[in-house]
Amino acid sequence: MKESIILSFTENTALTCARLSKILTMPEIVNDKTVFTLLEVTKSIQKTLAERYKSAYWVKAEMNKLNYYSHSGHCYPELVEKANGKVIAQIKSILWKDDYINVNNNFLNVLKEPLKDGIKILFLAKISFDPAYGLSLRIIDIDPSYTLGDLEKEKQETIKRLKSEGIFNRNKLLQIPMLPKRIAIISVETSKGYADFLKVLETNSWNYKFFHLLYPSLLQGDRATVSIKNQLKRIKKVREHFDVVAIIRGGGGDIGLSCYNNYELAREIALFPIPVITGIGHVTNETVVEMISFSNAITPTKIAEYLLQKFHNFSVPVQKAEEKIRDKSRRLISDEKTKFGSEIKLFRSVTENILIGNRNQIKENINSLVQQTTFRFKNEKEYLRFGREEIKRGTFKFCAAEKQEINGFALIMKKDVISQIIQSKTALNNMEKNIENMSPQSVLKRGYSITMSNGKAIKSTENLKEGDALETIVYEGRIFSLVKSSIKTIE
Amino acid sequence: MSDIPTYTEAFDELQSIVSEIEQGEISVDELSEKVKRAALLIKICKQKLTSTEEDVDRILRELDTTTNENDAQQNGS
Amino acid sequence: MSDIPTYTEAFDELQSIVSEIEQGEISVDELSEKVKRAALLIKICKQKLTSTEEDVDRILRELDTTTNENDAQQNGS
Amino acid sequence: MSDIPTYTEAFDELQSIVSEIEQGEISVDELSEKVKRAALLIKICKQKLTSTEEDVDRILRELDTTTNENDAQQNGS
Amino acid sequence: MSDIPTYTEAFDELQSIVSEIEQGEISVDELSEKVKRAALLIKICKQKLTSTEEDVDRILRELDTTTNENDAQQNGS
Amino acid sequence: MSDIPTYTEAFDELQSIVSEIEQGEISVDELSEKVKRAALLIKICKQKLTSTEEDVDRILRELDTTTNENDAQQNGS
Amino acid sequence: MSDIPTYTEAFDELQSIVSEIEQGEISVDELSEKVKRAALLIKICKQKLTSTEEDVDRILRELDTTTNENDAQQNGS
Repeated sequence: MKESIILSFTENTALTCARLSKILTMPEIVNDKTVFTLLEVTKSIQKTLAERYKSAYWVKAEMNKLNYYSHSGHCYPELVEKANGKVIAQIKSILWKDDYINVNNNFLNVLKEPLKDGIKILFLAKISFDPAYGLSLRIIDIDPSYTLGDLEKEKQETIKRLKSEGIFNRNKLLQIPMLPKRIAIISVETSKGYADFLKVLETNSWNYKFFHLLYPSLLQGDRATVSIKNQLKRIKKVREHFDVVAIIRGGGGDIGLSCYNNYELAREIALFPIPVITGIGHVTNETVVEMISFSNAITPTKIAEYLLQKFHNFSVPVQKAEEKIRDKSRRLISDEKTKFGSEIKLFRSVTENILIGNRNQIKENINSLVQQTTFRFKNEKEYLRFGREEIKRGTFKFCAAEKQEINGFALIMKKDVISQIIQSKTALNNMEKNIENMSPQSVLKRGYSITMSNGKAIKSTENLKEGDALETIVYEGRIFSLVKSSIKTIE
Repeated sequence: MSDIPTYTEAFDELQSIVSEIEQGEISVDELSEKVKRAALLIKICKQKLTSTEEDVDRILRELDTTTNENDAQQNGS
Repeated sequence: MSDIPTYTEAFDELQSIVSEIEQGEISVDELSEKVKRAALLIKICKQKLTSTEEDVDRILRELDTTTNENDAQQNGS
Repeated sequence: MSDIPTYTEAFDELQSIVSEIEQGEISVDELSEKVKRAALLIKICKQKLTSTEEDVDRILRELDTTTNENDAQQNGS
Repeated sequence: MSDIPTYTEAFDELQSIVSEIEQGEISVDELSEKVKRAALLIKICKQKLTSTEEDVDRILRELDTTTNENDAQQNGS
Repeated sequence: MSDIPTYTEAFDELQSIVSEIEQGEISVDELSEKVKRAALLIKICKQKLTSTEEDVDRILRELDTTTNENDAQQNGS
Repeated sequence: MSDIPTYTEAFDELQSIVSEIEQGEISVDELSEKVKRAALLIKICKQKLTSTEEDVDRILRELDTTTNENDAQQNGS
């Protein structure tokens, strides 16, 4: 088995066999068989190999195990080559103490990682065969930049895989409780980071109280991956008690952090049911774990501050809320009191207004009443005075008219009586004149005379004879005579 | 004819005498008697008129005076 | 004719006398009597008028005085 | 005429008397009686007016005083 | 009229009385009665106004006092 | 009206009463009723305000003390 | 609200009360209730900040019962 491995390791099997036969030139013959001692053979192999592989070669391989022996300081790395997961080549190797120190320093410088198990290396080696120890590669130097690239590739692959599985952001998408006060700490009890973390948390001046429980774990180097995973598993079982997992590493320098690029670990963290925050404390490139963790802080102190900040983020609004409640509730009451007070003022003024309005109306009515009654009385009195005056005037006017009429009567009477008397007088005078005119005396005066016979006035010739005595009366006397003759003049 | 006739009687008689005389119904014989009568009647009438006039004058004068100063007599009416 | 006639009676009689006189319906005999009557009636009327006037004056004067101090008589009215 | 007429009755009667007098519809005989009546009516009216005025004055005066201290009478109204 | 009228009733009646008086629709005989009524109505109105005003004053005064010691009355409201 | 209204109801009603009064839509008769109602509302509001203020003050005072020594109640949270 | 809210609920509810009160959406009627509630919520929140309720022993016990397999690796660290 071992030989086959060795054979399979050689580049040219045919050539090797030929050389081997050359080396075995002095064999012992036993029972027709050429018999070599083991040493002869191995020496032959040694010689052949030494002749064949004179220089050192750059070889790339996976270093499964470093196999560092601390007491000797030498390493015996296990080198393999795999194809499709199967080991297709394998060889022992030796890294002497001095070389190891040298290489390891280079690694630490370049990779920030020590030389360790499970990395791919490009190494300068001489093929060595020792009859006692067999075939091995003596590693003279290892090129750290090759391994760096490989580690970077692994990291990228991890990222790619997580992304392709859709879990890269899984932990980030979790909700961290408002108060992440229950902390499962994955750290090393004696580490400075842990101490710093606790100091910041527990001596906070706001009296914020945290609950934390340490889950001790390796935090760097290859074994850290498993260790952390184990603790994560434990935490997962009691996750109800925790708000957050804090992976805290501090004071370890930047060495041995490639474990945080490990897919398994990264996956575990990505899928972890509660937020995982990391404070791994280094200055180099961010590891995958840091990328996918819920939150990453550069140092443990920063994690603590991050958590305290969360408390602040909670506490400050609560404080503000309290202040606002105080202010606003009192303000609300005082505003309401003001509003209420002004409403009451308004109430008073509007009621007073309406009352004043009504009072004025009443007053107007009273005034009107006084005025109207006064006016009315004045009018009535006026009329009574007028009536009195009218009576006086009317009666006097009437009396005066009557008097006038009566005086008129008197005048008429006087006039008519006088005129009647005058008329009567005139009439009498006229009659007197007539009578005077017609009296015999007046007639006689005008020359007429009356002739009488026997005391009677003669009007005709009848009954008158000659000689009858006649008496003729004239105005101034009487004439006595006798009739001589008479003549009748009227037929 | 002892009684003095009234003015009206006297005046009427007088008128009738005048009328008789005017119509010549009275003979010369009666005439002077009638004229005498008329003269009497005229006298009577004239006297009556005069006395009436005097009466009336007095009454009216009294009326004038009383109506102008009728306070005193007011009670006596 | 012992009674004093009323003003109206007096006035009416006066008017009829005046009318008679105007129309000359009164004989001279009656005349002075009528005039006398008329004068009396005139006097009566005038006195009545005067007294009425005086009455009215007095009443109204009394009214003035009573209404200015009419508290006592208020019940008697 | 034993009852005292109301102001309105008195006033109306007064008015009709005044109107009659103005239109000379009253005989002299009635006149002083009417005037006397009118005077009485005027007196009645004036008394009534005066007493009413006093009443009203008193009421309105009381109104001024009572409204300033009207608590006691508040129930009696 | 035994019930005390409301302010509105009283005020309306008052106004109609004033209006009647203004338009001379009230005789002197009724006048003092009406004025008396008006006075009563005015008194009622004024009392109502005064009492309302007092109510308001009392309420606002009570407000000042009760709010300083209002625990007892709190249940009674 | 047996239920005590809330502050908001009381205040709103008070405001509407004030507004009604302001717009002169209320007769004096209603006014005293409204004033009475307003008094009740005002009292309710005032009491509510006062009691609320006291409550709030007490609560906030309590808050001060408890938050300074809230260990005892810690389990109750 | 018989259940004590979690501090998260308390925080949220507190914020919403603050917001309500800030926006003046709380009436006087609700105020003391709201303030009381807010006080409770504040108390809950503050207590949460300064208290720890988790019990290490219990956690470890729970842990032991479930994880006996991984002791080996634990010690190797």
